[in-house]
Amino acid sequence: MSWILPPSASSFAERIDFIYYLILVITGIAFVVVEAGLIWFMIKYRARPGRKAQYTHGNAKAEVIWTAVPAVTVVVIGVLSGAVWKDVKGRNSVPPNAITYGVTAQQFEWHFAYAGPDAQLGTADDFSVRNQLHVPVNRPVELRMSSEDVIHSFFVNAFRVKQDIVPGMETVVWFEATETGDFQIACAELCGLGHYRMGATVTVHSQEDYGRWLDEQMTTTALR
Amino acid sequence: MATAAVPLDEATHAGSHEISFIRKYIFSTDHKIIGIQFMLMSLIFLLVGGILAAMIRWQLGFPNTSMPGGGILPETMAPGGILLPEFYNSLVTMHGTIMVFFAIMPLLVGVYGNYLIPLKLGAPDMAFPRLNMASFWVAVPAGILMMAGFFVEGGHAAAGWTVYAPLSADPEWTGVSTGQQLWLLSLAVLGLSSILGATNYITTVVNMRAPGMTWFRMPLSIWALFVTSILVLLAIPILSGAAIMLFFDQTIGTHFFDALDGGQPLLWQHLFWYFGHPEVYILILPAMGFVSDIIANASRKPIFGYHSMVYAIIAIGFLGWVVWGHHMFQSGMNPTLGTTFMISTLFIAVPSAIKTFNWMGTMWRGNIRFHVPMLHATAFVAMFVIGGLSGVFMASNTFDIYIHDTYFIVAHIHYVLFGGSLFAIFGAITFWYPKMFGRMMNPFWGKVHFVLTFIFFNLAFFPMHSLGVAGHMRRIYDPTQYEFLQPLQPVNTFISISVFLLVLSQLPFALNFILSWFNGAKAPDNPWDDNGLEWSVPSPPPHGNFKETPTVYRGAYEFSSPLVEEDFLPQNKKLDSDPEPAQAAGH
Amino acid sequence: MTEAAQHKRPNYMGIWVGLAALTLVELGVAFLPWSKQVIILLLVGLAVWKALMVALYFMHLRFEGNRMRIFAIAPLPLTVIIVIAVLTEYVW
Amino acid sequence: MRRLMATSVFLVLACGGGEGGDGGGGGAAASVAPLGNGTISGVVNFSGSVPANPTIDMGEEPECVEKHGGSPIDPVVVVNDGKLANAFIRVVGGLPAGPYPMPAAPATLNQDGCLYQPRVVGVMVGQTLEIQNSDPLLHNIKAVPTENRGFNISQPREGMSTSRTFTTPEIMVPMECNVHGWMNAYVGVVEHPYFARSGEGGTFTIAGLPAGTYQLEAWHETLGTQTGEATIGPDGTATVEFTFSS
Amino acid sequence: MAHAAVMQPPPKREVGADVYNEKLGMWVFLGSEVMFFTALIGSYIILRFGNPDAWTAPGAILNIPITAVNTFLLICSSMTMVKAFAAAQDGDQQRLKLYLVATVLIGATFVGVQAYEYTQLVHHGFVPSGYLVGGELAERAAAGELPASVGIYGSTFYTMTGFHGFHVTMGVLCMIFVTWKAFRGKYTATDHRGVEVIGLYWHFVDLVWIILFTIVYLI
Repeated sequence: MSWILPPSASSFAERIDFIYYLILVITGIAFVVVEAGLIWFMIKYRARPGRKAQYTHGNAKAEVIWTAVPAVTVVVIGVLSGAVWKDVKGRNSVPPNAITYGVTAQQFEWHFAYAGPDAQLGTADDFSVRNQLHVPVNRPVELRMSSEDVIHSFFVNAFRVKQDIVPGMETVVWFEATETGDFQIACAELCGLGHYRMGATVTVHSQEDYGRWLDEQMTTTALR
Repeated sequence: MATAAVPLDEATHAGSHEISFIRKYIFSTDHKIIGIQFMLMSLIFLLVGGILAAMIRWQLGFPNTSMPGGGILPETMAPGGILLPEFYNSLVTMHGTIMVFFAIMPLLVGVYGNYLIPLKLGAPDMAFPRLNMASFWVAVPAGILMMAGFFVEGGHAAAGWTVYAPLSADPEWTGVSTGQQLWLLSLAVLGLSSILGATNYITTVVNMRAPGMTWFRMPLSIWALFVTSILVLLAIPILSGAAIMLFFDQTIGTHFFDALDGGQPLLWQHLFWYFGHPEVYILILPAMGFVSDIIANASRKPIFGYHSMVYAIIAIGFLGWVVWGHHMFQSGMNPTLGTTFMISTLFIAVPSAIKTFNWMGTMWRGNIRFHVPMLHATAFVAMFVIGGLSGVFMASNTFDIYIHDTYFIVAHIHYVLFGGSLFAIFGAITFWYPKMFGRMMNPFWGKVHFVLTFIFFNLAFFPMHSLGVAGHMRRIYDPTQYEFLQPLQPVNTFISISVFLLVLSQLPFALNFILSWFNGAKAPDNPWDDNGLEWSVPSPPPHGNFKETPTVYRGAYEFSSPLVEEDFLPQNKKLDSDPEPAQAAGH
Repeated sequence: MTEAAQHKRPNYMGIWVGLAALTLVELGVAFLPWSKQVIILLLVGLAVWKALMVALYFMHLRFEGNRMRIFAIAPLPLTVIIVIAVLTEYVW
Repeated sequence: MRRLMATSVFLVLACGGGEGGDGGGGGAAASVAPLGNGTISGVVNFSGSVPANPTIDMGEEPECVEKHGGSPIDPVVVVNDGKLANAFIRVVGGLPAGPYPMPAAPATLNQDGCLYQPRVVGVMVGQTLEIQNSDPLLHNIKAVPTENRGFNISQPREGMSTSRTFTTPEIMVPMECNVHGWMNAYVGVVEHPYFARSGEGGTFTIAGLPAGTYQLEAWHETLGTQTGEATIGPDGTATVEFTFSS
Repeated sequence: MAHAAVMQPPPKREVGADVYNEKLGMWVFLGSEVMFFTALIGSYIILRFGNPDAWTAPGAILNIPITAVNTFLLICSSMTMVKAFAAAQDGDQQRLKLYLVATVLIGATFVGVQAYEYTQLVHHGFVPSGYLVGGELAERAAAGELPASVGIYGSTFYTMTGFHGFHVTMGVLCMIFVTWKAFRGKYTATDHRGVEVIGLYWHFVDLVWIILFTIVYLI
């Protein structure tokens, strides 16, 4: 029973988490106030012989207050998260210096396409690895995702990234990993009987490890 | 407009001559009988849906272990009592479908729309009694079609209750063809039933209110049912249309949602949620209405801010049409649209807050009688607050990136639909049971049922929030497949056990419901000292409801009025100070 | 019936001729060598015109009370909302 | 096509409830006596350079990797000293009219080490195909036929077994596992029991035939088809050879 | 409304929509019909925006002359319907029956013509899933005269026109019932609700066709 978000490992995760904790505090206060008030009323105004309820049809001032306060609050929440949304998911939000990978999702596998020696995706020398995404740390990463069959969803818990992949569309999502190591990719949209097992791994390398991994992949694929 | 006479003579000629058992209890045109028929049907489906839920929870709590009694299931569902992934997907799909379309919705709209609207408005029956009968007898085959899906080759629909295309559009992706087709047919048929019902409710509310029952004297339950009916009338056809298109994709090879041949998968989501979000309010508005009636009655106080309550209902009903995109923030939909939908969605918090605070305002300085309906009503407010507040998290498209399709959503929907709608339904059943069946329910067992349900409901669903916060995806057959979910398995097990106990806790209710029907204490006309017109007639009311059309002098919430000695003042009780209502109808 | 009875009955034949004529015009416009956009605008305009004639005179909306008219046109905004919203997927 | 078929099946099932599906089937044919005791034996040759089979990256399925010891390859074209395995041979002409005897034993398709064993299997119409899972992990079996009704079932645990039958002759019904995209198998559905698969040594035998002259066809998933003819004389045996080339 | 006053003492009621129940009910029901066709027509507009190349120039596949005639038929039936209503108001039983029968016949003809149109289209190789394999149109498409694939075109065309045809058929059936009642003299100058209510439905179906004819056949 924890309300704390799991550790994050991407550049915009803090901003997303901030929105969460902000809403958590606001709603937490509202929750306590309302439930406490409810219980208090239940005890204080319980029926007892000889009491009669106060005959009133309401109080305009009170109603204006509890209309205005939520209205203002939600506007604030909306503006704040709108700003983050614009930078994370908005159009043209992908940083210009991002490395591009191709992602092809299908029941129940991920195929990640890497640019070959020419550093250009979509050319003959591309190579693709099944269920393994390898990216450098502290470098924006752009995923151009498409689906072979049904709707899947690319979800990395630690990066706070989630994006559906719709057949017939190329959906783009980006992130910038800030810590090296292995993180789990999950499919977050019901995609059939193997959905629960449609996992993969994203390995975040230090810059030099990434270069090394890339070279060795290119040589092995060249051999094939 | 003297032709308003027509419905009356239609209804009365039905009551005038003696009618056979069949016409009286099976193919009845009496809105009260039809309401009870809907109640029995949807309570059975409620049970079915609960059993499906228990099976889902078994798999999640104890993955890959043989389910007790699972042995009776065929090889294609659970070989050796261990559920198969494809059957698990069917369970998830059907639990959602049955609970939403065949349990909660008919319980709220089918049962109480039918039973309360004419009684509370002082009408002899619905505007179109035969149409009313038809709407029930169309719903029955829909239910049969839906259940038939479990027994066909390939299993039942397994694409989730939102049946996202193309997973649902092509048997190749799920191995399910017949099941999915039956599912779609069933909903199209059920849609017809709902539309017939809604047409009837709207006409009745607009045209058949007793003299003096002005718009702003209508009980909030009727206001809620009225707005709900409008939502049903306009939202359901969208689903029917979409379902038919999907059915054609499945059967005659059209390409509406088939990306390979010019179709658009996202179109299904837009259509479905354009229906689906109004549907969400179809499932909560009537509950709010019932709770308003019950709280005012139990607090012995006029409802706090009646007018703003009405406007809040209307506002929610309208907002329901402009927020559907918040189900699709991560769907690849135009991100600019996402921001628009976030703003409109967040504003739903405002009318919801108004209602919540007004309920509290109603209890404030009241003289609260904690009869069983009131216990459920209070629980509704408490739980609806949680469901509403958790809604704010996913209304923010930014944080929704993280919790979309996680257990946070599951917790939210269950706090709204179970903690909200279902508690209100329990409240409504216990509140109007005396009127419907002429017997009182046993209050002791009612309280036992309430306490157990309340405890185990929260034990079951509150932990789901933390699962969601940890990133636990929904609709996952076996969470232990993911390392980052394995530490959460104890929570899953805990939830599952709570759910089993929650299901068991419904036993006292079921027994109380059935036994009281036969040997509960005889119910007086007005057991709760309420003001509504339905309490001014015998329990149960006779065919045709009112000997002569009652006249209404005031709103439904004149409790503890200084004008009278006792602490309630029925709507149709004439005081010397009351003027006769300006006679509008029949000029 | 009553509303229709209270007012002077419209010239149904006239409406009918009008509808037929507009249909012919539509058939003409559809094959004009103009730009697609213009033609579409014209055709939609004509269709709406015809639809209005049917609704106002054949269905007597013209002669109904305001309450009745509100009931009749209530759903129309909803039909626009969904189409516009989804079209934004392409527009920008 | 499949959709149209689904429709018709739907029409049947909507009023009938699920018939067909699992179960042995072919009850009627099972009682039929063998037509004869002649045997066609043969060998499938391969000429030319053997195309290299792709290696499979079974990275995240260690249980399967260890069954193979090292990196497994995808056995698309298996040639042992000039003999081609996994060709599917069946009689296409010269048979007397049916009914034909049903093979006693069910055909089996085993998922072992994240590969299908065997890769090519034949069943007679109505004969049971038993699909087994020898891996401690999820496999799903998706049949994508054009003539028969497709299915898509899962076997999440080791030792599971499911039976299916086919209603119409079809060469060949592709089988795939979507959890492991490299897994492919082919089921030949034939209206009679006179078919065989060439073994590791490229040899095969078709038994139970009366004397006569038969046209045969050999199929291979990548190398296409070859035809041949064999005549069973009074001695009750005949031989035939096929030669595929890349 | 003198007539209603003689029916029976009206029960006192709050003023509602100011029309009798059946009429209000039909209008409410038409509201849901509007939403149903919104689902179909809206999808059509959206799908066509998303994939304009799947549609041909007007007349390339669909038969416009015959559907134009059909459109005219439906307009005529609306006219006869409204004439029947007028006759009912005047209590002119003869013309009431005459116009109702005419409406039924014209409506039935419309359905018949549409059935003929469908068979012709299928014959040329245009089906809900697009081109019929090996059909005449498929060959012309292969020759490059027509779009390579019209799958979504066929889907939307048959679904929209089909469901409109279904509505017309339902209308005809109800109309037959009303006509039968008319022949039994059930509709008087004072009470002819059935005629007006079925009329509303009929005109609505006509109205939908006016829209469909334009956006499906002419655009």
